[in-house]
Amino acid sequence: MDLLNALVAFANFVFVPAMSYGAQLALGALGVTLIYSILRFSNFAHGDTMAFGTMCTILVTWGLQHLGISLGPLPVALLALPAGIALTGVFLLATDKVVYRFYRRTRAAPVVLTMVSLGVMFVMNGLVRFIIGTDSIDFADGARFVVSARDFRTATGLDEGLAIRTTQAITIAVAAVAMVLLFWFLNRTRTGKSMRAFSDNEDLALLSGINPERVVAVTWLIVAALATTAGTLYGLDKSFMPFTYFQLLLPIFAAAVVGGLGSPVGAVAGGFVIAFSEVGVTYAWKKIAGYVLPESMQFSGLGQLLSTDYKFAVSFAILVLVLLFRPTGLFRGKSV
Amino acid sequence: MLTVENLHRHFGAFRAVNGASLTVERGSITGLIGPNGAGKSTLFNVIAGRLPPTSGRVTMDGQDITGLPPHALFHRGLLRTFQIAHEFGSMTVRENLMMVPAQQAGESLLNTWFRRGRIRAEEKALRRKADEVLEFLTISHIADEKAANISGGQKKLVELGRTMMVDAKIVFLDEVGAGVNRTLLNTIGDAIMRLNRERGYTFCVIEHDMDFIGRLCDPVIVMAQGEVLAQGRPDAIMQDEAVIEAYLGTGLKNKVAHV
Amino acid sequence: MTRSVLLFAGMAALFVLTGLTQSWSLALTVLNMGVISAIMALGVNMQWGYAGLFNIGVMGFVALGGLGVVLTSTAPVAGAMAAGGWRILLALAVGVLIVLGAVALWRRGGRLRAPAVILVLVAGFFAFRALLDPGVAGVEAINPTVQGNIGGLGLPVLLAWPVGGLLAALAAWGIGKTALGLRSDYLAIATLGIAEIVLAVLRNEEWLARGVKNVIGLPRPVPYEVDLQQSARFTGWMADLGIDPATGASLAVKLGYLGLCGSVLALVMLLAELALHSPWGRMMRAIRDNEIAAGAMGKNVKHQHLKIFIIGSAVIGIAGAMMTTLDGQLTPASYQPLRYTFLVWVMVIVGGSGNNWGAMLGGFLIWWLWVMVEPIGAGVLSAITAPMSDGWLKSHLHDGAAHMRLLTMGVILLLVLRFSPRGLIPER
Amino acid sequence: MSEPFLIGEAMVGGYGAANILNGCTIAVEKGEIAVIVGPNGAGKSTAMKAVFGMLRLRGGHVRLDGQDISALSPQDRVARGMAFVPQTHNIFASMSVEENLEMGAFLRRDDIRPTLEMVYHLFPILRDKRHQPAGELSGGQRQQVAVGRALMTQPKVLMLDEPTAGVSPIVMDELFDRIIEIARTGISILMVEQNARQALMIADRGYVLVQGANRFTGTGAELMADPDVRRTFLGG
Amino acid sequence: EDVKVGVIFGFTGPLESITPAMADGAELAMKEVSESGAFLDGSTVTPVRADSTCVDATAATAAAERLVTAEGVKGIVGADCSGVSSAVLQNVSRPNGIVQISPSSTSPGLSQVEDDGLFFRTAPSDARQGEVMADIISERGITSAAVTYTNNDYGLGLANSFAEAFKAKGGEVTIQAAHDDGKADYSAEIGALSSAGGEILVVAGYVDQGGRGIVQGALDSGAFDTFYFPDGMYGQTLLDAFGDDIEGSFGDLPSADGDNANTFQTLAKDAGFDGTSPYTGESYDAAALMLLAMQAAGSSDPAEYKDHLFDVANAPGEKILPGELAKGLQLLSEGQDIDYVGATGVEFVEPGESRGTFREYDIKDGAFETVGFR
Ligand SMILES: Nc1ncnc2c1ncn2[C@@H]1O[C@H](COP(=O)(O)OP(=O)(O)OP(=O)(O)O)[C@@H](O)[C@H]1O
Ligand SMILES: Nc1ncnc2c1ncn2[C@@H]1O[C@H](COP(=O)(O)OP(=O)(O)OP(=O)(O)O)[C@@H](O)[C@H]1O
Ligand SMILES: [Mg+2]
Ligand SMILES: [Mg+2]
Repeated sequence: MDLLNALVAFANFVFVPAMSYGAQLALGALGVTLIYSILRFSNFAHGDTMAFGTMCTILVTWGLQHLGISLGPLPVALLALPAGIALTGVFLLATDKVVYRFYRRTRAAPVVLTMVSLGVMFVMNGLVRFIIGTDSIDFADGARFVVSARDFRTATGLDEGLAIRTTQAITIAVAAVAMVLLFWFLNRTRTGKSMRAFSDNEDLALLSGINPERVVAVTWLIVAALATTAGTLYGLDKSFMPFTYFQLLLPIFAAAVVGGLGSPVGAVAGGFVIAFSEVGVTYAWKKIAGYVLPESMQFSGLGQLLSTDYKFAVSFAILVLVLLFRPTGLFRGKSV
Repeated sequence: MLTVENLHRHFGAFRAVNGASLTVERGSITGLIGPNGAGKSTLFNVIAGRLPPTSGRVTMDGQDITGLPPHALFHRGLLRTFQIAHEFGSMTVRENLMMVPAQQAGESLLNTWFRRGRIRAEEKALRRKADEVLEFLTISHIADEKAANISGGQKKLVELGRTMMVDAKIVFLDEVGAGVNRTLLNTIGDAIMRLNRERGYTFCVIEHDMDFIGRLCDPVIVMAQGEVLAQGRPDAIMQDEAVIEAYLGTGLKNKVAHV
Repeated sequence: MTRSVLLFAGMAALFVLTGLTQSWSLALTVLNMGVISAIMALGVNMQWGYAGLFNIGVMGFVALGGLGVVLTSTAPVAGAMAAGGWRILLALAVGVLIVLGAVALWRRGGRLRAPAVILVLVAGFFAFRALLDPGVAGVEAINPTVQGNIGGLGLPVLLAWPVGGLLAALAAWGIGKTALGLRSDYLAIATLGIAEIVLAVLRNEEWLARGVKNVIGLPRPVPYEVDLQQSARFTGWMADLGIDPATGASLAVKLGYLGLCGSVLALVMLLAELALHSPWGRMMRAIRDNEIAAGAMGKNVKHQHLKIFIIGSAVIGIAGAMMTTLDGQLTPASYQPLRYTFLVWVMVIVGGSGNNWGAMLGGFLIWWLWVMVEPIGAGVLSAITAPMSDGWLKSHLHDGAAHMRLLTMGVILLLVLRFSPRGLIPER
Repeated sequence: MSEPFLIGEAMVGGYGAANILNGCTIAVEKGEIAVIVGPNGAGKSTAMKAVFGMLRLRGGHVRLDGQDISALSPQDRVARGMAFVPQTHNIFASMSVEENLEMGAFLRRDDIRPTLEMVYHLFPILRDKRHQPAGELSGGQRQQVAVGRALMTQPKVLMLDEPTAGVSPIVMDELFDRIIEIARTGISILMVEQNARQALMIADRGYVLVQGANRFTGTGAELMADPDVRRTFLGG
Repeated sequence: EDVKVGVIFGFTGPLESITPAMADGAELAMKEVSESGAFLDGSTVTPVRADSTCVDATAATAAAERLVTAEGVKGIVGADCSGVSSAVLQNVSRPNGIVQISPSSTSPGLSQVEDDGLFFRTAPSDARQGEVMADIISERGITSAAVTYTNNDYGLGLANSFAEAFKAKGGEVTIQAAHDDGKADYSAEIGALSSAGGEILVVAGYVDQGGRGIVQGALDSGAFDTFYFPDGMYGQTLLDAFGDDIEGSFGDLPSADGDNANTFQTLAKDAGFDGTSPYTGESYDAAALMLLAMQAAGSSDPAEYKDHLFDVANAPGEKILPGELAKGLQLLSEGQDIDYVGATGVEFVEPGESRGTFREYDIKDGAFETVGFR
């Protein structure tokens, strides 16, 4: 019984949260990694792209909610998602036309593109706040939990509860599907291969008859889909606040990099590495020790390796360690 | 002068160099030939410290140099060129050459601040030397061109020119000839012989141009599938059945005659 | 050449314009920080522009510079060493020994090295904490509202600038030794991570520099305005010049800072230019262009990378110390990657990486923009909304006025990069 | 005389302000092999790029099958049946050998397997390495991938910039053999070669380019026979 | 005359979601004063906003410098975060002799800073609130509490002073875990907090920031269901976000006796912003006090009115409630004394900060219910 309690406590406070946070990061990292591998730059505007996409979805969601539409246990935002993706896609394509294309044509160095993306980030940053404001917005409806802690306790009779939120479940599923799809798309389909070819050697891609504008457009559309989905799922799970989305950028990049830039599998693995190290290393083991250790071996402290103040630092330290042993990430990413 | 003993270099399960043993005699111009993918460049890379060997030993003048970093080997007088040109793209062709010599006073930060005079003198000498080399390679006119913007063959020449900037003991040339005009290649061949005779450079040359190999090299080592297949005087090697089958083929001339 | 002169003249004109239309005090405030930004940009330029090292941990070095100021120039905290300071120092020394021991063990190899190293590290960690924690508790208990840290050495604050550089250099040495083998974006994220770790320590270790409680009222290398205003001699001068004493004092102090910071900038610039235009600069460019070939040509790439990484970081650290001195306080919360890493990068890229003059110009220009986009943005917005009829949209836009700041920044940045994608003063 | 199938006529152009091409003309007939030789930096690669539309011409025209294609983008020229192997950066280094070849056939909608088989037959080593990233291949193997990629296009005109650089003699023979065969099926071949003597031997037409202008033009045999040409350009 | 007053808050940056309401609060007071017509012989007040960014001391300094030297403001309401407040004070306000009143910098360290009598704050120092919290909690018979605080000087100061006071009363603080605002995920903090346990969770954070994430996580995972909310967490958003789930939780905030807070909230609502958002009342009070002091001094010169702030804020005199600024101005111009109470019951203690009256509240039936004042 105690062992079960310990397991449930661990699942509830470490495993499930880390899984879903990891999946959230992974979805974001997939977008970053895709841009890096096809368009060859680190896109600092990605966090704000997610915010933009979520904003579009929220606006549509409000419209739908206004009409009284509901999806039962699922959030209505899922219904609004395609519209959000479309709007974001249009916006990204426009950005590409107005901004990025010029640098592609002039063969600017990746770091210049990165700085340009910083400029785009500032602009999107302002736009989103202009349109929807800075407040935190809750747009989730439907059932919040698949299993709630209380129900779990009554059902199992354990002391510990286990909560799984609907959004957590959706996020994990979507991240897995997105990873597989993206991997399949890039490695198996003609368009996907042409995109890789383009990223590898633009001139030669041209010589093979690949249309660069099409490749770029497809990339941005996929990025729009990934970013909007990631942003919306994150917003459903936590809440939507533009500033937080900007702050998401760092862990997302970290995830994409530890996984290996350019690798969809790496992005997902990286997301989990970051999430588990953030949640796991600073976990206070006291409660679990209370269940599994005999009375005499109980410790007086919290059983915490480091205080949570250091969770960000710890996850970065782990990241650096991983890189020392695997210099291009877990799944051998590329470097431009 | 340089010996390679039972050298292995594997990429995963693939054995690019598979127990090669060979010797480069002091003062020789040793040719290294073999089919594409035989492991010649890999062997060079291991010797020159670019790749760590899986196993085996490389010695130079009796000293073990296995796995020394490239810059350390450079200081011992071992120079190499790259099959796929490695130019310094944002620098001019002249600068590409001038950066080569070691122990330049101007490469120490303190000197750049406090000993400008000495640097200036040194630079002048270096510049003269670089211009001589460029002259020799017939590319003086592109001395001030950015190295990224020169033709494929010219890059190869710059690659070769760099080895001429210092007094080397042993020089590894990886297909300097590919993409170089044949008339010029002959001149380069002459230069190699002159450096060899007059300055005592030892050369080890990978090349697919048999005329060049035949004219220049003795002995010739043939590699195939990561191992040494044959070794000997060039004319003997070119008659060797195994070598013909693996590498030389029966020759274009016969076939064209039938057309 | 004429282009750069024109650009610098334009930059100067911007500052003069600020002085004329806004106020000279403001122009000087912005200029002083512009000078410091230029030094930071030079530091980054050394790493990226010369050597191609993608360091986005700039923020960490800036913060270390700031820490240098606190540790050097604040007054010693009475009794702090006795209450636990020595113990903390001992713990730190032990910590270093443990890490060194683990590294040595790892180097020795053997099949059991991984578990052995982990064992040493875990056991060492607990020993370290056992030593450290009581010391920390002791120090933090001393008058926590204003002290609670080990205090500084009470030395003149100008001395803190090189010390800040030194701290940054030390950190850079450690980072360089471990992480410089990484390539491009992987190095970037590693340096970013390390900067976050530095910041985490600075924010959470109150015994060191009070953590998020901030250290305020740091000593200054120039007199206080209030003191000047009270000095009869000074007010006399101002009266002669016909300047209001309050304004005069504020200008005088700022000019004092300008003199100090300007000299540092000039010195760094001189040394950087001498180095860049010499065989050393050529070697660095060769390494940046092609590490493999540079290695084969006898250049010790690793060593040179480490060296330039340390030098660049030290320059950033000095700038960080200067900035903390200028602010008069150390507030760890203010170290945000956007402001202290990415903005500095923008300076370098917009100015022209690989070119010292470019980086310097970028430092001035981007900082000026960063401060001035707020009024510019607000102005643009009111120009846009002026012809609009009152209504929902207008009021909505007005509420968002604050966000014009970043929006304008973005638009200007994009425009500048559009018209000079290789930077305003590109590498030749 | 009717106009050649592909002709770059009186081409003038360059990268910066200075011209690299100074009015050179290059042409190839249907089913013929034309070879360009010349010293390093003469502008041979530049001429090829100009014909393929990767360089803006300041003067002159490129015509394919009687149509002026000077204004077309490289992509459109691919669609018109031209294929090109550049001298450098001619493979997709991060993609597998097979993917490289597939990319060559990007515009094709028919079954590419027979062509793939043909390429593997021509360069057997590539079959062994087909799942390996092309960037990990040896210099000569990369060259084979590059030529293979162009062959996959099933072009009407095949342009090769030093296809045999770094290729071992046996493979070079095979390659030239195959080029002759390809030409016999009616495809025009335009190539730059430094292995000039072998190349001219199979060439219907040869150009010697010096400083961006035609110095000598003739059949392969004529050029081979010219002692001046032999000495200064073909290495004796 | 048109008197300009600077309003410097972090309109961009970590606090960007609460600063607009704060600025609206300050500007509401200015509008009220302007419209009264009784201010300094019919003078008007114009607010000038500037962005402190909350975190970037250098940018805040430059922004403040612009307000003072270019715009010519006579006083500054702000800044918000303690770090930028002290930078503005040292680098701009003191050198130029400008009065600065911060509505939200609660760091105890600021009490000791040299200010030439120019710096005031309408928010009480954390030290006092910590004691009040300990009182409230232990009086309810609770003996163990977990504490999480936003990792800045406000949060840390509050957490420390609470922990100290609570221990002195025999309570146990099971853990003190910091959280950073604006971060993506708080699972780690929640894991640690839940493991440490405790009867309640004290959340010394901001309702629109990390504090909200923590409460959300704690509720979802079932780690805690009773919370204590100090001032930064108070606000309508809290109820909107969690509704029934936080039934039975309680907290405190600086506030005046009686219905002043409610009055202020009605005023705010009419003006179109949320008066329950953190520090809006304090901002209103800061601006009001500054203007009343000018009126008392009969001049908008900081050197003159800085000495009148204590007079108008403290007894004796007629009590001035929110919305009664016109009355206050009138009285002052008649030479009478006033005692400004305002939205938060300001009473200045040396060296120029609010002593702090705190309202204790329960959350009952989805609404805040006042229990009493301390
Ligand atoms: N990084 C690598 N990973 C995997 N295989 C490799 C790698 N580098 C080389 N190889 C393989 O090793 C073999 C030997 O390559 P190497 O470059 O040494 O050949 P080479 O003899 O120089 O040929 P060439 O004459 O074509 O230059 C080749 O089959 C190549 O595919
Ligand atoms: N990208 C470029 N930018 C500027 N100049 C260039 C560029 N590429 C080539 N050049 C110049 O154009 C001239 C001709 O180059 P090209 O590559 O056409 O020569 P090539 O005849 O193909 O020589 P090789 O036999 O060495 O390949 C050279 O002098 C070279 O310096
Ligand atoms: Mg090779
Ligand atoms: Mg060429």
